[in-house]
Amino acid sequence: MLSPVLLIAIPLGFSFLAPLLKKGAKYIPPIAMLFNLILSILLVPQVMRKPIIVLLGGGWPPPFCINLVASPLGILLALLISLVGFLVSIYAIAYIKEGATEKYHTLYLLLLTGATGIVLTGDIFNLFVFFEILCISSYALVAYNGDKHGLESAVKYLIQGSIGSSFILIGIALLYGLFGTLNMADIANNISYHSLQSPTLYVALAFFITGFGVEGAIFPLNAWLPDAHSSAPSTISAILSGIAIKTGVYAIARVTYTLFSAKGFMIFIATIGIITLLIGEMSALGQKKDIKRMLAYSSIGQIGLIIFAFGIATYYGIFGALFQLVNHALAKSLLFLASGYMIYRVGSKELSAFEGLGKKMPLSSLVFTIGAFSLIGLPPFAGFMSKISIISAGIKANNTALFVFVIIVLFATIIEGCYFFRVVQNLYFKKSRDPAHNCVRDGCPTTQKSEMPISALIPIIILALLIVAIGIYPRLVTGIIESAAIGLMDKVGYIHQILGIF
Amino acid sequence: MILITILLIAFGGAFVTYLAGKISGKLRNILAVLVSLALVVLISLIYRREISREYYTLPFLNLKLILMSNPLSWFFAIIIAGIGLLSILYSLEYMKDKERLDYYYFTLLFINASMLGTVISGDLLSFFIFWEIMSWSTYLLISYKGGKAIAAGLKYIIMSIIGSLAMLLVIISLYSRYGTMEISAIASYMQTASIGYTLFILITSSLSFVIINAFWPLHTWLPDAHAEAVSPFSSVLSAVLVRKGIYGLYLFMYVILGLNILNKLHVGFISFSSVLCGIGAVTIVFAAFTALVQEDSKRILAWSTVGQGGYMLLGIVFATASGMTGGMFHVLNHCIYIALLFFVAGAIEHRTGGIRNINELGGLIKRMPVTFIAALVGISGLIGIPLTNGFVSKWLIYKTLILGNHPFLAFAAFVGTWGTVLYGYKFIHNIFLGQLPEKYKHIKEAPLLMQLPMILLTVTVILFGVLPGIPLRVISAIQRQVALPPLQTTLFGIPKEAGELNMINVLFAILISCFIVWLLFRRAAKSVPVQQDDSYAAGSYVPKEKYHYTVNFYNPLSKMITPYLRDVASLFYLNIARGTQRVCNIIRRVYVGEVGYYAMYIVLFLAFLIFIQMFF
Amino acid sequence: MNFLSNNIYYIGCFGLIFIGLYIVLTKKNLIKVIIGINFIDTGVNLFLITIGYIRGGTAPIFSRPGLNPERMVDPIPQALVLTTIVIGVSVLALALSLAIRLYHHYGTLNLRKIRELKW
Amino acid sequence: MRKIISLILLGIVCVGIIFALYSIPFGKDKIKVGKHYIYNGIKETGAVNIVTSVVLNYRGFDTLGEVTILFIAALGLGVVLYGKKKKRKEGLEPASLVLYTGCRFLFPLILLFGAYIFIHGHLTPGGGFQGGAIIASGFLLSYLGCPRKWISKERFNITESLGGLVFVIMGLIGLTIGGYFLSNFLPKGIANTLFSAGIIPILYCAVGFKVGAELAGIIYNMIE
Repeated sequence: MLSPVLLIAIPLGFSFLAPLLKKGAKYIPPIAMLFNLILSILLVPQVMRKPIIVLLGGGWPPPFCINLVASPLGILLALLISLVGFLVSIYAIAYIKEGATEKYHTLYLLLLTGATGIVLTGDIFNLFVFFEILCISSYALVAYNGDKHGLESAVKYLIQGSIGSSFILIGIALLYGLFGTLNMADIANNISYHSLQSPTLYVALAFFITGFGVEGAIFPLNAWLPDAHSSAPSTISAILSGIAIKTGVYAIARVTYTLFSAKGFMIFIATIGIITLLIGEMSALGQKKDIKRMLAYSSIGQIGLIIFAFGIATYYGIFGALFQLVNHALAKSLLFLASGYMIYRVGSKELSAFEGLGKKMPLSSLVFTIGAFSLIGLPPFAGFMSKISIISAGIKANNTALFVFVIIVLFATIIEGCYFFRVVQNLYFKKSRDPAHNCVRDGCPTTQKSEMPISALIPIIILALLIVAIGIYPRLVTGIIESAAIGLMDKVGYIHQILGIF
Repeated sequence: MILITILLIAFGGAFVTYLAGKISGKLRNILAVLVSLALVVLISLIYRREISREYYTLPFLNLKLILMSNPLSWFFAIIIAGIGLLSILYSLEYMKDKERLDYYYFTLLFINASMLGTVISGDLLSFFIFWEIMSWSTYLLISYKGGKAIAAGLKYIIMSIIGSLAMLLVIISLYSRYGTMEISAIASYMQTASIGYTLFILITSSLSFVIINAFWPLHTWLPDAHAEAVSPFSSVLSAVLVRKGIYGLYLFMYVILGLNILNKLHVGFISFSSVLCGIGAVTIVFAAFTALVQEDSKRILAWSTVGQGGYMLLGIVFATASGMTGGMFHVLNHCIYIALLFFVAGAIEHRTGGIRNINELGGLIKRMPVTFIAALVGISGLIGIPLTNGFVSKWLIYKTLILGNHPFLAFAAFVGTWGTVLYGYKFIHNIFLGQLPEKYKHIKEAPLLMQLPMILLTVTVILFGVLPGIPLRVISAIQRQVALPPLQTTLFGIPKEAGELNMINVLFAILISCFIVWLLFRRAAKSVPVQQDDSYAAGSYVPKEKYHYTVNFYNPLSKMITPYLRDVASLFYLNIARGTQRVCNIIRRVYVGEVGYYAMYIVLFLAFLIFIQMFF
Repeated sequence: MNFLSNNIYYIGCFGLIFIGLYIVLTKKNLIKVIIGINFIDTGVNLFLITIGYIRGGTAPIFSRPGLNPERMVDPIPQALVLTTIVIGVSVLALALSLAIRLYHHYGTLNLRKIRELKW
Repeated sequence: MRKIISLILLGIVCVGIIFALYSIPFGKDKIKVGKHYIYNGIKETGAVNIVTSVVLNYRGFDTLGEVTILFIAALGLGVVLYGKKKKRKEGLEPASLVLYTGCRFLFPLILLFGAYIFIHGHLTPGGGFQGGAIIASGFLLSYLGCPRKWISKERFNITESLGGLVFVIMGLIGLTIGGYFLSNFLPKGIANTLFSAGIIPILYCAVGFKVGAELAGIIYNMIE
């Protein structure tokens, strides 16, 4: 009975239930996500042996109906989504106070459902539908605060996002026109028989990469990201940065590796990744005022790093990319969550307002520092392990261009260090300038500690502990990441597993 | 097992100390002392034991992490643990009324632990991991004081990240080439590597060590960081942390590559070691004269740390018995006396309420005699006066330079020593001699707990000066380990066949000359104390505030040399940083804010993809 | 002429898509941009249907016996279009509501003036 | 300038599209999976409208997603328009008597027509979405024609949620009975009759109610 379809169906059912519950709605996302978390943990050993193919709707064999593929990769990402989603939803119980709260919680749960659907589905159109679920709920959630900036960024995000999804749809239509099927394994099978030189395939690939790239935030397509991340509520920034853009990256990886297996194209992907990395990190260094915007730019940079690692196109590269993906999701959601309450307490997003917060909010500052160190890639935190695996993958590939890229990655790490240490020194070593300035809301006495409420503190501490645990004992996650990487490389196996069952 | 225990105690002790601090301050202090004492004891236990032990396997890179102990690592480990213990002892009193003490002790112990980790790690990855931990935890403590220390810390951490990333590149490249990171295995593989690759490894890795050791063009972080850190930590910084650079250089040059390869690394007449020599010489001269014009007691010491690094480098790049011994011995000596001097500066800072500008001080000899003696001995060691440890190591280095036919280098070393003499005297005079300012009339001697480490170190300086054989024996074990010719030693110095240095003879010579001088002074007329107004203002009254204490020491000389001492490197980096900021600000403008352009980007990207796919 | 009559549907739907894109790229009024997005949506839907079309085909409904299955058009694109239409409607509704609120805050719908978030 | 650049870019894309469409000739029979549905659809699902069988059976999961998207849009509208001042309600002029009566007369008829459309979704062209849209147009008419008789939003919300829940629960029942999520566990009946095609009519009813309520809710929100 432990069917992976429950990972999607149960949250969906809960989210339909949530509006009926009015006040109780805020407890719905944690419950649903906890269920997903437990279920995906239980599924892990099973999936590691053999991917589970779930048929939906009458149980006709693929390609005749939609199927879910619970491969190690899918379950890994589902696990990540439910973990981060669970922690963020606990945080949100205390954090989201104003506005249409029950709608917020429902939409939030739907967003996560969409993300889970994306990583599990084996059908390209179904992927598009879940993509839309994710995108549309995030458009609405970005505007949740109802202020000027939230609305503005939501509109911009919506315009760019809908252009992107139209492109995806054109790509799907082109593929459907060629092969008359929507099942990814079937398409992949057809493509490997088909001559790869067909311009239709190229154009479809271009449309796919552009479309998914908008959500996955690769360089010229990511203009929505800083706006949306900086003006959304912090919980949503955390989810957008930790989960939403990861699904875009997943989709790009899926399309390029499984669907098209475009080996020659990979160096181009790596180049895009490097450009994204550089632009993101440099913009983050330039952004000295708004902390959330800075974090958003840093997300762009990290996404670039992940895409670069995917573009290395070796097993080690994919491994590094997935590892980095997991670590970045943990660390960045930690950073956004920690900064969320800091911003709330200080009443400003200005970096300078954070001066001396280390004394007032010691635990939040500590976890913020841990997250930042992990992102820079300092041992013994999780980010170090993934960064080192990406770098070693880049050097192992024995390619001059990739070697140059690795040096650029190192350079970007220096920039990363600059801006994160800038925040850390603001937190700890600067004295707060103006006591009155630090205390806009809640009428807190300036000398006293004003730590977050306990329900918000627990999730971020768990995240920090996870980061340290993975950094010290990487075997916690590397097992499943390894089989996920093998699964993503193994296109033939994928096709065989899905189409071979009838 | 004992190595793992050491690491566990070191890291675990830091955490336990932090937690204990939440309960009571006293418990924390006791724990901190106990932990560092335990480390000293444990490390002394592994003297002369060669251990190598796997402790951890990284699953995804398929790497075994190894801890090891050999003479080289023992040498550095005991220095780290010893100075760590003393600085903790010193901190007990010095830091008494400061805030965030839990944090302070935690970070200090943590830094010590990570430094120990770097020297006892037997593979490059764990070396790197501990190295990085050391970098960021040091940052946390440099900036601890706030104010100016913030900028200093940022400078330090950025430079150190640059260095460690260079090292990372080297390590990963070695790993991807040979599939292992074990130092001994890599050493044997490297014997067959091509010259170009060897050079790449050597140059890139030494970037990081040159930065941490603050050699000339990359020294800019050090003066700020050392001056702005709290004094007990400054002594740790400049005594041991900085010298990790020497350890790293030694590791890569002699342990991994070995002499045979180093001797082959010639491009024309420029060899790798000659470049390092040049760097060392410039560092010595530049730092000595910059220290001369400083007015800040800790800054003088910081610059002297930079300068003394040059001597060590000059010693170890010449792989002769005496050079290597001199270099290594100088590491030990410098660590002892610079820690002592920073303790002195800290004691004065502590008693005067944070005064570091030496022009405001003077005459403290009467009020703080123990501190004065410590300072005197420390400065003598720094200069290299016979009967202090600095003399022996410097003597060995000079000898190497002269015997090896390097007149310019020797000259640079001598010039550096003249500078050292000048600023050493300035340090002593401006703080301890001369007129005692009115406001310091009632100052007290440093507290006993602060005196204790100072006295210990003072005694050690003299002890190693008179009996250099004790440390030299350890050092010759290091040389045997890397198959360099060891220097034969006796308890009092070096036997005749190896160049003859016998400190007992020197001791007697000095005692006799002292006796003669004393006799002469006995015979001469006694000095008559006069009122200062007599000589200054012809008997008329001058307000005490207007007294002219010892400011502008060496003013003519300073005026002469200051124009040549502009820190070009520092300015250069500042400009690079500013330029990067500007570029970043420009790049940020890509996100113009108008959604039409954003849509244009999307279509542009699509068109670009289609374009390249169609036509390539 | 033959080319035109053969591909008139393709030309139509991509015409819509490109007109929509052109609107989004160049117009500055938010409502116009939303209309442009709707154009793109419609074009894509039309394209999907066009792909499934068979010349002279009938709807895939066996409403009475004796219909020739060979001449039925592909049912899948029609099902997909049903989905995409709904998605289009949802996006449109959301976009319009955002536009309403945005107008309250900025007092304008000119996208060149709604650019407080940048850099 | 901007226009020229856009035209150039679109031109490049256009060239790409033209190349791409060479291998997808218009109007040719290139159906693969669809053929399977056409030939086996009635046997496998019991619905004579193959599109319906695709929408609710073969690709039922898409439809669930689609319903969810509409649900999201309704919620999102609620979020975005939350806290907006209700200003215009008082100033509305009552409609003329003809309009008022006409609206009241037509309203139940429209609802009935909508219900017909979605109940017969598996037999004739149409289905839950179409029926739902028709129902929503009935509400639109009533909002425009007789502004006083507004139906409270609460009921829309409840209908929405219940519709969605019915869909998910049917799917889960299918999972327990048939072994697959959304499997057709009810008897398929005789093709071309009202009570045929298993769960398809039930699902379409749920979808119809849900879509009607959601669209009406969206309209309500917008008008408000």
